[in-house]
Amino acid sequence: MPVITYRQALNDTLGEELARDERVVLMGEEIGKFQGSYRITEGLQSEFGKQRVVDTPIAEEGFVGLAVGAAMLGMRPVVEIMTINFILVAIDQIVNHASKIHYMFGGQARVPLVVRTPSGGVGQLAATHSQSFENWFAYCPGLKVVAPSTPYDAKGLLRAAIRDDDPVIFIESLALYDTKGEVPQDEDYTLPIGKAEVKREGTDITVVAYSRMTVVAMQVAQNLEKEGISVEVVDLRSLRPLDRETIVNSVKKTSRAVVIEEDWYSYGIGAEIAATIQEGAFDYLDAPVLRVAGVEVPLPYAAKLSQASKPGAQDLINAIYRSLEGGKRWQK
Amino acid sequence: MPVITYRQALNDTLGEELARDERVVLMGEEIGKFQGSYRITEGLQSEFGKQRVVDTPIAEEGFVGLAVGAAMLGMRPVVEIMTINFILVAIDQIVNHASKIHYMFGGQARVPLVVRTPSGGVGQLAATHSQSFENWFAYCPGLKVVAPSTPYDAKGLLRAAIRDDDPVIFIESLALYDTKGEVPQDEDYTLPIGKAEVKREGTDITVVAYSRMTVVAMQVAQNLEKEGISVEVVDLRSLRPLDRETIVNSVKKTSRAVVIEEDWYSYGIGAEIAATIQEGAFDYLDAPVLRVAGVEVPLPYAAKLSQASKPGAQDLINAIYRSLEGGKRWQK
Amino acid sequence: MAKQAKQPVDGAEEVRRDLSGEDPEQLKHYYYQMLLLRRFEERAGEMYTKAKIGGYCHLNLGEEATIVGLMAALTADDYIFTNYREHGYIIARGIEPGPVMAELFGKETGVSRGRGGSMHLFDAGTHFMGGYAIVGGQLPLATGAAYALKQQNRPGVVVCQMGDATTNIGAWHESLNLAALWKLPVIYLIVNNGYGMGTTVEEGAAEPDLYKRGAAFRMHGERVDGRDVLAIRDAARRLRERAENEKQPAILEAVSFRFRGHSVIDADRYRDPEEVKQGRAQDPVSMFARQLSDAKIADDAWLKETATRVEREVQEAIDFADKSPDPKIEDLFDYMYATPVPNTPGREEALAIARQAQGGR
Amino acid sequence: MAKQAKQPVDGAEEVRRDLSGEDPEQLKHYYYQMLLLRRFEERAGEMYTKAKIGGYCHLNLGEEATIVGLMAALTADDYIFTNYREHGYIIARGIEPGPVMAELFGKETGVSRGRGGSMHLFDAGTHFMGGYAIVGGQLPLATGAAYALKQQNRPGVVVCQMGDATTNIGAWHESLNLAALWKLPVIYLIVNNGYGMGTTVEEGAAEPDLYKRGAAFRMHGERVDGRDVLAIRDAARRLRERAENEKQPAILEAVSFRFRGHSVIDADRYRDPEEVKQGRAQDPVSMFARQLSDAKIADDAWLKETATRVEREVQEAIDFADKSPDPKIEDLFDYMYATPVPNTPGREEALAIARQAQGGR
Ligand SMILES: Cc1ncc(C[n+]2csc(CCOP(=O)(O)OP(=O)(O)O)c2C)c(N)n1
Ligand SMILES: Cc1ncc(C[n+]2csc(CCOP(=O)(O)OP(=O)(O)O)c2C)c(N)n1
Ligand SMILES: [Mg+2]
Ligand SMILES: [Mg+2]
Repeated sequence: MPVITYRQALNDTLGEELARDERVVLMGEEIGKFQGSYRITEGLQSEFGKQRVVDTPIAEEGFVGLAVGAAMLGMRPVVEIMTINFILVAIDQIVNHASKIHYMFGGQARVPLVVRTPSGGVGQLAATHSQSFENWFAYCPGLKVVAPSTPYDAKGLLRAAIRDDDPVIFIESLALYDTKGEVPQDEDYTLPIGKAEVKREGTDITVVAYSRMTVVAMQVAQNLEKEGISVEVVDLRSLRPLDRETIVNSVKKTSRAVVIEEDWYSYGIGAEIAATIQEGAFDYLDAPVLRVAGVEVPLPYAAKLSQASKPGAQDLINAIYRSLEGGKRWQK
Repeated sequence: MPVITYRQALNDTLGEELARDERVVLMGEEIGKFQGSYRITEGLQSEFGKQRVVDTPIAEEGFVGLAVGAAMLGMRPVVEIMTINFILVAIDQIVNHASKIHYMFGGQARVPLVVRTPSGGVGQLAATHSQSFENWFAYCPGLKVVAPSTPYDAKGLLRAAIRDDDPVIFIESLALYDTKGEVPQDEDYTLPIGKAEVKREGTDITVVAYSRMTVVAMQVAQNLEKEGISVEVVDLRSLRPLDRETIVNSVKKTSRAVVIEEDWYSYGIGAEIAATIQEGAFDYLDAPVLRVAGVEVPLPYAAKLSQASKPGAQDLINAIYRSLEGGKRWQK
Repeated sequence: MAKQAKQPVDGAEEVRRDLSGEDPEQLKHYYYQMLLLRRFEERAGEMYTKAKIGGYCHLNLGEEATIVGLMAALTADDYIFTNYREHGYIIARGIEPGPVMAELFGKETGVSRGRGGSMHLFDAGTHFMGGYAIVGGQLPLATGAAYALKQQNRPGVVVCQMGDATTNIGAWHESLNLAALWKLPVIYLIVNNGYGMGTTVEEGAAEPDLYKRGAAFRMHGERVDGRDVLAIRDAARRLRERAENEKQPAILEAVSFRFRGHSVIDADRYRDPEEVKQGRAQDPVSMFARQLSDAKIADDAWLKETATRVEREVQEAIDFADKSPDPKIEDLFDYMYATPVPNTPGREEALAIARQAQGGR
Repeated sequence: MAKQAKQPVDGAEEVRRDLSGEDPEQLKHYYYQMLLLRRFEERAGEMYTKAKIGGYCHLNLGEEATIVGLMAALTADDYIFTNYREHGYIIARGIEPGPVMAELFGKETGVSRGRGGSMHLFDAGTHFMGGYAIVGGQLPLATGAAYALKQQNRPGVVVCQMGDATTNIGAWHESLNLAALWKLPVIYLIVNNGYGMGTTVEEGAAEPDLYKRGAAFRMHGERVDGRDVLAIRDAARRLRERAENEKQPAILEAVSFRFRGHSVIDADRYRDPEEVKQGRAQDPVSMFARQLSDAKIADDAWLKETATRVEREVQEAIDFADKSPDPKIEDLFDYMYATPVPNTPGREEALAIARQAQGGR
């Protein structure tokens, strides 16, 4: 199978869906002439024209809402929000409108909308440009939220999202765009929204992750194998609906779990995962579910502070050790 | 001690703080001439004038941001957002600005701002007017988030919030405004932000709640006493910072816990509480922490559907029974 | 200061018009519709106090001419988005009062199947694309519908109704800029009823001549007497034409007077009683009745008959709503997702909730 | 289409001015400041490619005259809010280049103690109230500062800088409406550099004469050649006066040309090279040097000396930044809250994080 980047997988998929379905239209700031801030839409405006790949003014609330309205009339807009930090000015249209329209109007309207946006931090983008808000959207009934970790998943989930008749928040990651993986070129596969994947089987401990942290978890799992620790990695893929069964089943097998997430610790995605595991696998747990997450500060710019505030492989390894050591006797 | 309503406690406190500190100013839609949509600010504009009690146009992003800027120059604005549902259009100013300014600028500016807003549902306000978003704010470092459940707490926490030099999100509840309780009239007490309160001691099970659900929990606790079940009620009071110690200590004593919350189940406040408890009191738990929460739908208007979607006393009782019955053998 | 809003266009105390060029049957139909809206709203207010209706309930009293005039100008191709004060719009668009009242009653037969309520009416068939209850929320949506019409090369235009105070929110600016920039077939209808809750137009908008605010987008705007059904109709037709054929969006400001409080539960204590008295005196419904009489288009008998007919129709709507079934708790998760996916709650979970609601566990 | 933006005011190819009424020393100081900003930015770009600077970094190249002219008009009482393209503003406001460069380097000696970085500069002492990196975010804040000045009856005005493309976002509308409604002493400075990233003014704004957009608020607006330091200064002075004394907010649009890509990492491939060449040819710094020469205010020796001085000062700033200490991980939670409360992480937790960062557990 050809090996391509996550960026390429997204770019290919957008191009293919534009070609496949004329109702699909891309919208966002700088996605056309500028080729996309992170080059996800590179070349697409020249190929499909300005009517299908639409450059918008800086008016996120306006153009996200516009996309919702267009979706209600049968179009299938795929909107790019440059980074998730800027979604806050548009969030009313997503949460108070897109997520409610189908249900609140008794099924009379559909909102086949995809909002693509990178979450998390990279480099030293500092407090206003390094946040994760996927937990906010995952909280909202009426939305679907996916967060692929590999080029293969990115393609399969983006296809599924575009073909889905509900609003889907599609979480990308700046730090994943250049990562590579195998992606079949001729197969029109989709991945089911609402399903997690056991990305790696193991017996000693379950690590639950999504998006970029899955990549970290996979590396850690590989490294710890040399030490004789067998780590199972569950990649959530979908944050809403949440595949509780796959998570719980994994922990029933391993009896221990660590969640790694790039967002802030308190009230982050990991809280729901830990709560879910203790609810569903209480009698199987040999140690508390631990969470490895971002330090709770507005991310400082200075390189060392920034680095120290973000979760990484070493933090995960430490948590795994703690979980394995502590066993039933572990205490805070 | 005089018994007054939650509304009166808020109204009194706002008036007293306006009188005490001339830097305090109230702002919001319809808080003056209209006397406040829910009459929290009744009479204050006539008493303190239009300069201190400021009616704003419908421009939440604008006037919340304006209040942040004014706070940076030494004022102490207390902003009312009519209901938390409308905060979405202003959330960028709170999360990308107010919460970051002190830290990101290296401590050179302060944002002594209070944003008051009722959360949760009452009556049949339907999907766009019945939501809870306090978990979103509780997630954000740089903010403080409190949610009083009684008139006494409302007064003590509002005073503390107004006198605090950081942005505080002050969560009220439509359904609490008419509830009554004792409030000392001459004592200038404040309650510490960042501390939970054991509102009732018990030995069999801990119920963790906040805002209106504390009232439900207290009623349930009282009723179950007759059945010989001793319920300890922990009122969070502060969602950020979260007083993990008080919660965990309670569960160490009772060995069982249920969280009741008005927000949606997945990724709600209860997820963090459950995760916190299993982390901090793992070896003490005899049953998984259960969550009683809102059903995950855009709240339907029809009375019965609406009612069935909201958490209530009976749901809490059922969860307590389940927790007590299940014990160690409980499974999902 | 609210004076200006009340006597908007030419300071006329009462609408007077030459009706000679008009089809009398058409005029009588307008009157019938206006009276239907009037009585529907009055009775809805009554039903609210009887607790048949819950939540928030905003009435169109005083705005009947604007609504009927607008709808007379639209075609079946057109789409309408409104705010939460929309009962009249969906009725004037052609929906029977029954399913509208049923929605207010929260019944399964309601236009939104009881899920939406007063603020969230919808009818896909007539392109009534929803009442929206977040101020300004409908503006980007309507702009997007206009974008879709243009993109799909379809006939028709979009009307986006809103209140005066809505012109102060950011979504106004972003939406109108996009519509003007991309030349979208949309008419932004500002129903200037003088107030956003208790706030006058002048207290909220630094440019209180709201139709002029299009200047920020080089967008054409007009102000019309919203109590004059024909003036509204004609302006809407003209702007509709322009929007459809020249893809030129526009602002239409219709000035009228809000007869009661902001919503049914608002005691309206902040307005000068004299102002309210004057405002109500210029009642678009009775003014139109007088015009029709004066022009010998309608006689007393017809007016009386129409009143009776309307009374009966509204009563039938109430009866229909009353007798209609509630939505079933078993159906709680219906319409949750248009595309079903794994791990979403379904009928089984809904049944469990239903059992619990009946006192079970 | 961007042509209009480049030759904004009178179509003049080059700024030519009668300098006779001016204080020569003052003019020379403006030139020195402009050159300092120029070289600071050029070297900052260089430092970025050397990975001394991280994150995003936006330069003021081409906007020097606007910045220096503006600051010349302000008093110590005034407050300034800007966007993320603000290095020049804080320097021209009076902060040494050293702490500014140190901030870009992420050092403890930086103006925001290394916490903010290039996009988030701050200096409380000179009322430089911050660079903000969410487009439009600074508008409500600046409006609020003006509200505070008025409320507290203090002298001074607020300047709220932004880019051209920022006039398309909702916060623009809400902020200006509030400022006009409440008569706040604030000047909204639009730095029209022709582009928001790759989008021209005309592609983003349905009214591309941006200063006219104040019509929606009855707010006065002016357009000035942003390459003309004296024109900017004079306009800013006039509007400042009006704002302070008459509490009349205003829009000041300064038109200039963005010399490079949007940020340091933008290769600027979407602009016509010919346009860029032309734009750069009308360089405000060298044009002003020529003016000063022509008017015999500055001779070659002085210009050379000034260049040397600026070169040295910028190098010193780099050296200062280079030698400055990094913030310590132990201080990670400093500035977290202004009012300490229970259950927030403190030094102990920070020390644990520091240990872990050093490879410990
Ligand atoms: C974003 C937002 N803010 C506040 C409200 C509360 N609210 C509902 S209607 C209204 C007044 C709207 O006035 P106007 O636009 O003139 O419409 P009218 O009600 O007069 O028809 C307000 C403030 C809301 N629903 N949404
Ligand atoms: C709300 C928001 N949307 C998008 C961005 C990304 N972004 C940063 S700068 C910029 C262009 C701004 O252009 P302009 O206002 O003209 O300022 P300039 O950069 O030209 O100085 C964009 C789109 C952002 N930071 N915030
Ligand atoms: Mg109104
Ligand atoms: Mg620009």
